[in-house]
Amino acid sequence: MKKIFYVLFTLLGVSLILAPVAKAQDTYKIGAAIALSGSIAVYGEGFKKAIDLATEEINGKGGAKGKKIEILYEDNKSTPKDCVTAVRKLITVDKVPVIIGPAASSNFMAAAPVAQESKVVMLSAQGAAPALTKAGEYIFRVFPSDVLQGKGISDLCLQLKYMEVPIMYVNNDWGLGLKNVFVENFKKAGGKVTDEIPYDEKKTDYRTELIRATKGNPKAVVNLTYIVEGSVMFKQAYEMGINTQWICGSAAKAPKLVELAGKAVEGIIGTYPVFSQETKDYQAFRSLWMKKYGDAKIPIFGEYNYDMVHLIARAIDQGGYTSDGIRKALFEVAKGYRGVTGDKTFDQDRGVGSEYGVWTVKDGQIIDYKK
Amino acid sequence: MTFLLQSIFNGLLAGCIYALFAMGLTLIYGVLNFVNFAHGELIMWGAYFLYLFMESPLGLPLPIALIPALCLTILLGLSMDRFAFKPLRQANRLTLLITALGLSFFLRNGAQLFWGAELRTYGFEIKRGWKIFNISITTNQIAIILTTLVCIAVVYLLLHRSRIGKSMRAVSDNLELARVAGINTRRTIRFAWIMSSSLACIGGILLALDTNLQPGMGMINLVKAFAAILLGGVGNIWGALLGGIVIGFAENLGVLIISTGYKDAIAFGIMVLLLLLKPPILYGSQD
Amino acid sequence: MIETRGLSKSFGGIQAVSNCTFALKDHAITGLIGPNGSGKTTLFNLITGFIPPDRGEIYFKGKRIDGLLPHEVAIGGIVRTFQITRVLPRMTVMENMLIAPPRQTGEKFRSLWFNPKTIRKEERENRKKALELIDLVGLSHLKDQFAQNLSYGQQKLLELARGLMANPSMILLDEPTAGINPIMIRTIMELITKMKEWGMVFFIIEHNMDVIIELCGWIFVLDNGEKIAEGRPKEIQNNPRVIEAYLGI
Amino acid sequence: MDLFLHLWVMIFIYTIFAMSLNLEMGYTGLFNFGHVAFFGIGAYVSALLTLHQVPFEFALVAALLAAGLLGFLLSIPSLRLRGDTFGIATLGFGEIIRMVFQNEVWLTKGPMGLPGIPKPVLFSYRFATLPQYLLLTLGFSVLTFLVLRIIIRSPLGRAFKAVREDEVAAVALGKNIFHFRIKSFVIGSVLAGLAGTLWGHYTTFISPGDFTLLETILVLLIVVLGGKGTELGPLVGAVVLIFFQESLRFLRLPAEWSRYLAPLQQMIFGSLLIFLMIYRPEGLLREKGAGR
Repeated sequence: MKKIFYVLFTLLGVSLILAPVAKAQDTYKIGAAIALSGSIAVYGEGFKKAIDLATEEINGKGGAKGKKIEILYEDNKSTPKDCVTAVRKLITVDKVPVIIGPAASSNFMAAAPVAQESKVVMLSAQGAAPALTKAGEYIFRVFPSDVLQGKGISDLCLQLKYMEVPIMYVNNDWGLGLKNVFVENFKKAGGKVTDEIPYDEKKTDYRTELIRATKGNPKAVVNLTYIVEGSVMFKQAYEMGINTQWICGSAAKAPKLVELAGKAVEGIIGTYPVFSQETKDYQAFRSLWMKKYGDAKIPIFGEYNYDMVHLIARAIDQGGYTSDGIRKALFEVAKGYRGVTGDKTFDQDRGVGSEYGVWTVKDGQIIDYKK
Repeated sequence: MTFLLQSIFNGLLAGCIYALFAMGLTLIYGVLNFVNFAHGELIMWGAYFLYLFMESPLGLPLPIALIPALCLTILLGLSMDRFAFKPLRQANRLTLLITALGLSFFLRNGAQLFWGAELRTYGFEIKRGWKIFNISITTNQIAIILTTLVCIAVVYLLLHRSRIGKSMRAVSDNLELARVAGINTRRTIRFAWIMSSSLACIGGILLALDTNLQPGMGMINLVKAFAAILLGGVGNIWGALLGGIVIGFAENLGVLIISTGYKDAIAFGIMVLLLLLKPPILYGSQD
Repeated sequence: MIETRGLSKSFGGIQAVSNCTFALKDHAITGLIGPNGSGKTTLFNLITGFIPPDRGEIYFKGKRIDGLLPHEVAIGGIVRTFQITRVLPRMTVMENMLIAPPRQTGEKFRSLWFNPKTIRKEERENRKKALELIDLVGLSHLKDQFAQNLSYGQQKLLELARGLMANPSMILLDEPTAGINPIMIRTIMELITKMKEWGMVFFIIEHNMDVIIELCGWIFVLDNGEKIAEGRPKEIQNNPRVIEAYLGI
Repeated sequence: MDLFLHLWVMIFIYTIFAMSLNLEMGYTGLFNFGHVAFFGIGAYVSALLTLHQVPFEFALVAALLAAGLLGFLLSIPSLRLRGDTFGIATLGFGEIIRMVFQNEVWLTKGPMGLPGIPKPVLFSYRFATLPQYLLLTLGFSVLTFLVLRIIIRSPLGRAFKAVREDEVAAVALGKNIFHFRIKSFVIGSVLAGLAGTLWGHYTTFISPGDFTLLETILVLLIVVLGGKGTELGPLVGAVVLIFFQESLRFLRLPAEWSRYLAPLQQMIFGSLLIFLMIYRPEGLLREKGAGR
């Protein structure tokens, strides 16, 4: 009994010692509580690449306010619980004034109150839930909210004259939120949603859901899916000989989807927040990417993460390395800032707007959809 | 109508896979009298082993890659027994169950360490299914049904015609008695693991052929297999088969009525309902 | 005290007990003998409610007890031991004893908070009684040991003492001397005799004829689930049907 | 320092959670693999009520009642099930409850989760800051510990242990084992509900993803590691496990390793369970009376 408590205290001591010894501040540290493991680690890896690229570029040009910036990654394990721990650690142990927040909206929203409470700026480059920044004035997003995209999908359906569609969506915060916006807009515009089919993430078999969705042979089916789920589903739909027009959201627009599902995704269309890939900035970004990683497979939302790091660096440059400085400067540096993803001016809810485009898969390539 | 037929066919298909898993699980349950939670991971590793041999640098064709994959899965099954369960032969059920749970957790994350959490495929060209009576059937699906039938036949012959099968059934009935009667229980247990692992490997590969590979693929389907076993009667091979098919049907037909969000609840619902209707097992906990 | 009428039970076609009618008279110790598989333990299980009978009735002190759940039978005053001892292995000897008294106030969740005084008093009394009994069976030096650390014979003693602790009207002993050494058999026999003097009533299944003859005032003989004889030990010893059943002629 | 306070809050919440499972598993021998469901019910009921302006005191009581009621309902089929079968049934039950959280969007907002759960106010004292919350969780841990201690050392606790050890013997001594099983299960569920409530109000955000099998495994490991059937085991297990889990964060390993670290850590958890079962099934602390 005694021995065990002895061991416990030693353990406690060790963990205390392991706590970082305060080093001289030779860099500006930025926290990043992103998913490096767990269910959405597939996305997290891509984000990290984009963030690293931006950091390297900024430091190559002398960093921010005379010092280099450094990203402290903290794994959020894709669960809300660990997001809270990760953010808390970044705030209290590493004492960062600004944090790149978790990706999935639910994870982000779990961690946001912690940042707000501690008055630390937290940004999201991919959370799409409308209520994302509600936690307070320290919470920002550089990604357009679902309100816009949901309307975009609804408009697309109307434009293509699909007045009666069933909707399938991945049963998580993103899918449900987008579905709600879509249904609301679609109904308002006179469309009819024939069936709503939520499905679980990470399944290997979606035939049952597909059968139910295609009951009555609808001309088009709206499917708000992720990469992995989408690839399984479209493959199975192809095998089952389902002939319908698939309409997706932005989360499925990824080279990985085509890689996984091959010709089964040929002809699917979807909306995505659009930004011109013809601008000089974008070309520069792409060539930087190719130089660093050797391919042009820019991961989904990679551009947003890239822009976000640039915004943070600029904010530090202008407002200084304090959370309030960064918070105030963010509005100013973002005003009229055109990164690779277009205008990043923050609105009063600390979010950004965007235009929506339509993508499609043709001959194994993701291209802009033209009627 | 097509729609109903397709559901029934899909139910049959899912049932076949569940049945393969359930049979493997029930074999171990019969001989060692505990639920091997880690069976799902045998399934998953079986599928990944095939992937290992089919991908570069080896790039073997499927029929050849099947052989080392099967061997490795059996080896994994045997080492599971050797290192985790054998030291606990005399332990109580709770201990065994927790061990199996830990093992399952260990192996699942092991696969993730090796191959990552992302989805993988064997990389076959996808094909449109054939239309028979307006329901679509793919080559893989025919293979699943045929393989299941072959597996059932082999299991049946092994259990009822071979000597080792007979001793297995004897051990199933009563381990102590079998030992007294001069049956080599060690060999029998080893054989049970070999059979169980082979079934897991084959089932896993079929599942992955039909769908994809993912570290969590075993666990999800194993839970259904549990339900199938309970449905068909614990330790009963044929019950497992029947239970698997019933669960497959119920899931596929059930979601036509209720929300698909509850698809996985159907198997459990059936299970709980059945347990409530069954006569209470009052004092059987000590057998 | 115990009376059965036309008691029958079969397991998958095998008639374990068939049409058994008997009445335990006022003897302090009654024996139940019979060859292996003659249905003795089944009869015990039927009386104590562990197995429901197919047909027939069981009475205890004039009240019908078949159909009661086993714990109800036990609370009613019939406590049993088992052929293979069933002590509670990972509980101490003392705890094994203290578990026995029926209807303890402290077993009710509510009284834990509203009636702690009564509980403390009960505990004190039970503990005192348990100590006496443990002492009687000679296990006092082991009272804080887990029961699993006891030898088989000691476990038998503990089970016996625990049965007494339950304060029953009657104890059913299923082969109290099986599997233990002759010295321990002696100890147990002496204990049973002593308890008999205190007024405890026993019903014993036993294979060891010496034990049965010495202890019992009345003996029933079972063969193939049927009662084939009953009487005083001397009569049973000379009964031709009993000899036949035992020798298997 | 805040991080340490945070860790201790987590430790105390998990200690309560583990103590509740310990009562069921360690003392009564019930295989409950769906324990996280009760944790979740506690969190959801209390969160929903307080979000609708119900005072925390009432919300807490309602949450505990809801968890207890659910435990009671689930324990009824347990009358018909043998140990491991019951374990699987509870596993399934846990999943079904999670699916309800996920799919009953009108009530639980489904996968969107419930943000902005207010900090608890007990008798007009608001537990808002970390030290205050630590005090709250510490208080409830001590309370839980004391309640369980009284139960365990009472004849009731003894009867639970008898049910765990040998149901047949317990029955033969006139114990209504179903009665005791139900009692243990209901008490355990209520306490798990308490842990869940504290957790929900601490993070201020809950979603169905918080209540998966992983949590059950973690709490199971805490109980087994600390020593099932011991009074202090859950605390010891929680301290060791949570510090171990979080100390990895301080090693400052390259971010690229995370991909491997998380599965590796869970592999360690898994193998720890196996090793404990084989070499030290009694855990760090032993039950009294073990002798050898």
